[in-house]
Amino acid sequence: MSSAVPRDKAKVAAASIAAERRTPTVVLAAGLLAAAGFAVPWVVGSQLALTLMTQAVIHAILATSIGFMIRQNGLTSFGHAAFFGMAAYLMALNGKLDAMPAELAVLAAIAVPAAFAFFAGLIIVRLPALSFSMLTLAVAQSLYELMLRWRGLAGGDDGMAVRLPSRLFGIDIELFQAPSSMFVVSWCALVAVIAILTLVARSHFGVLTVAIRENEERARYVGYHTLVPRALVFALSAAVGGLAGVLFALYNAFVTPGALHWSLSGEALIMAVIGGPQAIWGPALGAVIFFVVKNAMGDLTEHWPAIIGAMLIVVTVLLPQGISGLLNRLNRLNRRSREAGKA
Amino acid sequence: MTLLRLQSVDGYYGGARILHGVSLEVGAGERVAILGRNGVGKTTVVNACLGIARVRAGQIAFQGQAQAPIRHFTAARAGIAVVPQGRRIVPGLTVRENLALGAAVGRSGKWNFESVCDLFPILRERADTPGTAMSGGQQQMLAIGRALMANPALLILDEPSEGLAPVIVDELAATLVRLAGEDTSILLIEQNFSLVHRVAQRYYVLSKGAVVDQGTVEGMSMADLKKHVAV
Amino acid sequence: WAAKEPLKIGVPTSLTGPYSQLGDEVKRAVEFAVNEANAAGGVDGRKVEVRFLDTEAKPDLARQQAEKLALEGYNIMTATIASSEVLAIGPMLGRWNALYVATVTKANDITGKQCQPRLFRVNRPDYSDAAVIQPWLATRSEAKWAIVAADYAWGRGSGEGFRNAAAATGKTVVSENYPPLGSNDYAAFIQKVLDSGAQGMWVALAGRDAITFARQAKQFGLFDKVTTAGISFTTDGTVKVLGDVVKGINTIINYSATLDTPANRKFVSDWAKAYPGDSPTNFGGETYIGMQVIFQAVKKAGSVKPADVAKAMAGGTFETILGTQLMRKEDHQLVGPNYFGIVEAVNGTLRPAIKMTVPAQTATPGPDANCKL
Amino acid sequence: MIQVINGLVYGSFLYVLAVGLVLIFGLRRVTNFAHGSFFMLGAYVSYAAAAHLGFWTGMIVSVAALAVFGALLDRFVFRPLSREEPIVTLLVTFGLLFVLEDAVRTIWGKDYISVSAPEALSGSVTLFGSQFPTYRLFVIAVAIAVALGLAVWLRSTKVGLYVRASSVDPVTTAMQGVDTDRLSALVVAIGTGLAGLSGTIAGPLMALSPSMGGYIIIDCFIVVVTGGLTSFTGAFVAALVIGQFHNLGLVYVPEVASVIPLLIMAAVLGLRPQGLAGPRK
Amino acid sequence: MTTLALEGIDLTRRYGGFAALDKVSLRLEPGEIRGLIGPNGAGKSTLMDALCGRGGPTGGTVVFNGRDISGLSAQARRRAGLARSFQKTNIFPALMVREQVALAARMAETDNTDEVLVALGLLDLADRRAADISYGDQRRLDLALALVGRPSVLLLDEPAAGLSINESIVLARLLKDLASSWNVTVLLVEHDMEVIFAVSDRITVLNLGRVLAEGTREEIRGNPEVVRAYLGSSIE
Ligand SMILES: Nc1ncnc2c1ncn2[C@@H]1O[C@H](COP(=O)(O)OP(=O)(O)OP(=O)(O)O)[C@@H](O)[C@H]1O
Ligand SMILES: Nc1ncnc2c1ncn2[C@@H]1O[C@H](COP(=O)(O)OP(=O)(O)OP(=O)(O)O)[C@@H](O)[C@H]1O
Ligand SMILES: [Mg+2]
Ligand SMILES: [Mg+2]
Repeated sequence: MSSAVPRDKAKVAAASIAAERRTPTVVLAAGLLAAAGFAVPWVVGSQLALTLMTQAVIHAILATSIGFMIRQNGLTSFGHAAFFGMAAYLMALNGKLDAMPAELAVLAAIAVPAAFAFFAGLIIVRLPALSFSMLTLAVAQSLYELMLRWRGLAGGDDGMAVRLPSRLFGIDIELFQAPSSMFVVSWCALVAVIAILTLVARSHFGVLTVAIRENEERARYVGYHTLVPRALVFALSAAVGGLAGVLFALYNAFVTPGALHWSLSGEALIMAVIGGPQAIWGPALGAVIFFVVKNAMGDLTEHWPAIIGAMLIVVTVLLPQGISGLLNRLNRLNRRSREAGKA
Repeated sequence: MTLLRLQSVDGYYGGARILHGVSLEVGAGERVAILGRNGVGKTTVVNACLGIARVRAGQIAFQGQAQAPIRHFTAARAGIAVVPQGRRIVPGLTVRENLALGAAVGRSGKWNFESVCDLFPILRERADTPGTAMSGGQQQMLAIGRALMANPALLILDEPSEGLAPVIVDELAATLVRLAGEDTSILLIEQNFSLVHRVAQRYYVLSKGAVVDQGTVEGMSMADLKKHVAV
Repeated sequence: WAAKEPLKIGVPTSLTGPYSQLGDEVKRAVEFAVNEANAAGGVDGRKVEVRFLDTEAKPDLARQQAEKLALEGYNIMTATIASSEVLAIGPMLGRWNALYVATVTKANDITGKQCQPRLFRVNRPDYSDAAVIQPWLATRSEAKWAIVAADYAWGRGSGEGFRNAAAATGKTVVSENYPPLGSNDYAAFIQKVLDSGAQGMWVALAGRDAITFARQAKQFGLFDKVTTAGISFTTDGTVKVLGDVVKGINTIINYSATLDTPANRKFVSDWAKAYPGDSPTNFGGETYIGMQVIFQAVKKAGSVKPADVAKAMAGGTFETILGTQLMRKEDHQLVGPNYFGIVEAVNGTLRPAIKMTVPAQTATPGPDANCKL
Repeated sequence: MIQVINGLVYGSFLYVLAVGLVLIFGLRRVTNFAHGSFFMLGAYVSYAAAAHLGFWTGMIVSVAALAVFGALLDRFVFRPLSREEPIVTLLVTFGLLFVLEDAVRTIWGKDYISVSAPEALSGSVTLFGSQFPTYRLFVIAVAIAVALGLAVWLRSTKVGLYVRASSVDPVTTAMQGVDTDRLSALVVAIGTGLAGLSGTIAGPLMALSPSMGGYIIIDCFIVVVTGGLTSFTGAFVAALVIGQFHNLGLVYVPEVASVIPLLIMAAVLGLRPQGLAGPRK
Repeated sequence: MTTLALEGIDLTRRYGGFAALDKVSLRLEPGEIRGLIGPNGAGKSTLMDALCGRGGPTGGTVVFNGRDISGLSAQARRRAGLARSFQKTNIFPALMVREQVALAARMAETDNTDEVLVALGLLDLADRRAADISYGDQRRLDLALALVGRPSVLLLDEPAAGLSINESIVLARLLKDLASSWNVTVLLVEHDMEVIFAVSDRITVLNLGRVLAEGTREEIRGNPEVVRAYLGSSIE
């Protein structure tokens, strides 16, 4: 096999350079976006708007974690609130029991859901897609029931307050609870999550997991273990969900079993899909849009469910690839017409 | 009467144009071949007839009737049966059920479960095993058998010799010729020149989605055909 | 009335979801009170404005919506459906500079362990319901009782209350059942009660659970075999749905339109004018009491600032449709009477009718020791 | 023993609802979260119709109305989306759920509604020495009838073969001359019709409310998944098993009863990833 | 004697009562190209499955470079250097052609992605989604996934099926090249006799799950039993 033609070699080289140029671009873009977040509280004066935006961003992180699972594993979690709520409850329980410093609790609240997802994943990622979904739901609902019944420690359906020290990571705790500063914190977290997941998706690991999603059997016959990478994706996704839960607990200083309920998982899933999980940033966009629309509709009429539902139907029928799919298509069209213009 | 006529057909997958003004036809009792290298659009011609590839310009007519729009089942109902490339055996159904599915259009004729199994005895032997548990070549027999079950007026075969042992290919060649004698026309897409040579009367050559050559096979030697077609 | 700052009342309540029917009941009462006040020239010369936001009875959402209302200036709030929602809102009231008056939520903690400077309650808490079981049970002859109560804090609490009352009056509890919230099939529990040989049954199920249970219990002939009593089981709402199925069932009544006092008669007849053919439900009545307390406190304070209103509220006495009542300083619980009754036809319609009044000092025992204000 | 029959009643009821889900999932690969709302809609439609026409006609009206609704749904939503990822259609069904709940709430109000059993079935019979409502036996009978009907239809008719073929490979099935679009509309219509049927039989058992679908849909999906997603026999067995354990759980271990169906599902999938009767990969 | 590249001993596989493979033994020398032919359903693909660890339980032993690998998983066998292609195209539809070949290369010591793409004529399709290329091209992609990373033993299940004549000739030449320049050992299943006779050093004939014959191409061509059961009359 030594007959490679020189012309081919040039093509080969050009392609590999293009691939390498991307990493710094992602980091740079993320930096700029994060910086832009700092300006927002100055521009947006209203506390009301800021608190809504903060909540929207926290939901966006949760939606991103679900979307990442869909994209890399082809599996849909119906119970992602489990990780969100698990993290929030870990923060709350630690506040009550004083088991470890709050900083450590934050890390644990991200690591524990991840570890849990990893080991559960080793068993359940092999299942048919819908069965996987139902099992995630089962896990989340069991946790929900547990917290609902655990009156002694977790306050049952009345929920529990999250007691926090006055400083966290050297930052005044008030800042995590004031909308203007918490918005910046959550925003930076969201940008960082998207940047990291983008890099992961472009890495060898990212391609491998997509390959496994596409054809698990063949991945084994080209020499890969297929279980561990899929469980790792699940774990990574759970960690991101846990991060959202941590931010939620910090901001609200209160958790209830609702943080584990399937309606939260469902809502986050809706956000992810209308955003379009094929792009890493799609679900976050979907989350913000969904959150804002739902809020606005809720203000206007008590028939908001019907309006949201109808919009959901129309949007998905018209844009099955989600909003990010639409934007990508427009982008491609644009580029093609520019190229055509040049030629 | 022409059973199948394509007139200046442009075929697309999504936005990608694959066929560029393809025209061809198959008359009653004819045996026609389409030749061409990999990726030139042979399967796309079939897929256009099946409504899998979209026809944006030109016209496809079955039995003299122009068809628009073409749905997946249109061709079958017009008496056209297809042995698709890659076989497409329906998982979860047994061999017998896969064959029964082929008879869905309900045209009567000489082909039924028994006669198909006489042609490929292995199908009778394994009638109750799942179709996809058969070996590659056995599945090819099943795909051909399923198409015959429709008692078609036109049988389109997309690389039917793939995966078949040479002896079976011999039998297939004989069967196809016989079929044409019994009023079933044949449109054969093949890489196996020996089969084309034995079966086809006429041929079309496809290149980059367009018909670049056509002619008659009769009277040519195998070597001539190869040289002439030069694919 | 352009001169004075309006009184803006925020109502984060359940407009959709499983509790939306209750949300409707409280909403009508709030609207009735607001219209009535505005028609009479406002409260203290102030126009009353009200804004409803949907909480779907989810605590997290209730908190978000309450925050939104407070930030939009509707910072005197009331009439949320679930106790857990109120408990989620309570700790934030100071930060939002808001005030909240609970009208239908019964968890003890609201004026107990989790009481807050800006949190008030006008309706009967669970411990009050427990306190009226005993006087009633003492009048009964059935010796063996079964309990069927919803499996969450409220139901469990009510079960415990009944157990204590039974012990105090020398009855035995032969079967205790706690079906999960939202069960679809109660046959198993019904069968257990039937098999237990109980002569009486205490039911603490609400809303959909109550209706499903009642319907199935009737099919199994349970109500014919045992004397049934309960709390929240036969409310005005469920009786309307179930009709004859629950005729003759005994029940604790926190408020009833059948209460025969001048103030209540006026309220009921005004209500019938505003909503022809209708009479206020128990939740409607309780919410109206909350509105009366808010209005009077605003008048007394001469201000709509939550801090001033709260000051006027704590320790004040208020004229309500249940009589003159004290808002206790110690735990912000309004001290009022409680009732026991039976489902029967009143003027041709079936409804829970008061048969026994438990006076305020028995019905609302002393302030909760857990509350430190 | 009476408790076992009670479990059977709940299982039967779950089966009638879940098997509709299996049909729709099998053919369209749609995870139909709106199925619970169809059930709810079915209950309301039959309630409304029964007020004028009686229980039995109400049942027919409800089944027919839901079937028509299903056919339209298939034509205008599922078919255009049939080439997209299943998750996309799932989202549409979410939307539908919102719309239907709100529509029913607007039309019939937020109040709970309670429906009586038809005259002929409102009595009770004596079973193993206890009184047992006749209506509950009727529920079991309906489930058996549905199970038998479906088994005969799918296993021994031509249309049944097409349905099975189309559920794994619609394109190839269509290539054989089967109008798979009409076939899907038919199957989805039967699926939603069954939801209407189960809504009707639920009327006298439980309170009608716009959110009643939400209480049942999860149990329903558990049945489908445990049974093996596309298997009708699997759904039958799973529904009966889950109905039974659910009921026994309520009697003996009420604290964990609500998670028993989840545990059964987890246990079954742990041992057999493809479900009770799912096809081996 | 040098160690064999690959040896299968008494390989057996049953489906119910039916033996798809019945005590088949096979010995491949390093660098050898072995043709494997036989009627449809003879057990050729099943034999490959048994060698590379696919499908249900198998009786018998597989020895690879002197090491018993019978207990190893499919991915471990591939990493040891035993690669295969599939009769039913088995690729990653949503990945780009280059992307998936590179992915397969990552697992092996040498990354010869571009070399393989060029050799199989896939370079022009490198940036297309695998789902969007023609069947014949997909067949070659499947082959590329097996070839990349320089495995030492290749199990190829009808690699020429679906290829046009010219491509088949290129393929045959490529296999010859591989065997001589990398010292790759190839077990080749084909129904295209031109390819088989052009490249095989020796040929094994399977029938009804057993070895019917083994020998050089001349011996096989001259074996009347093989001609009757498999080749038929048209092979010149
Ligand atoms: N689903 C698809 N989407 C986009 N392009 C496609 C699709 N299927 C095939 N193509 C492209 O269309 C062209 C023609 O493909 P087609 O399958 O018709 O070739 P063919 O002549 O049948 O080749 P082969 O001999 O390999 O079967 C090819 O260039 C292929 O890349
Ligand atoms: N899962 C299975 N269940 C039952 N029989 C099977 C199964 N898999 C394969 N077989 C049978 O085993 C036999 C050997 O099949 P195999 O695929 O090895 O044949 P082959 O020699 O590769 O044939 P071909 O040349 O047609 O590809 C065939 O008769 C086939 O039907
Ligand atoms: Mg082709
Ligand atoms: Mg084979």
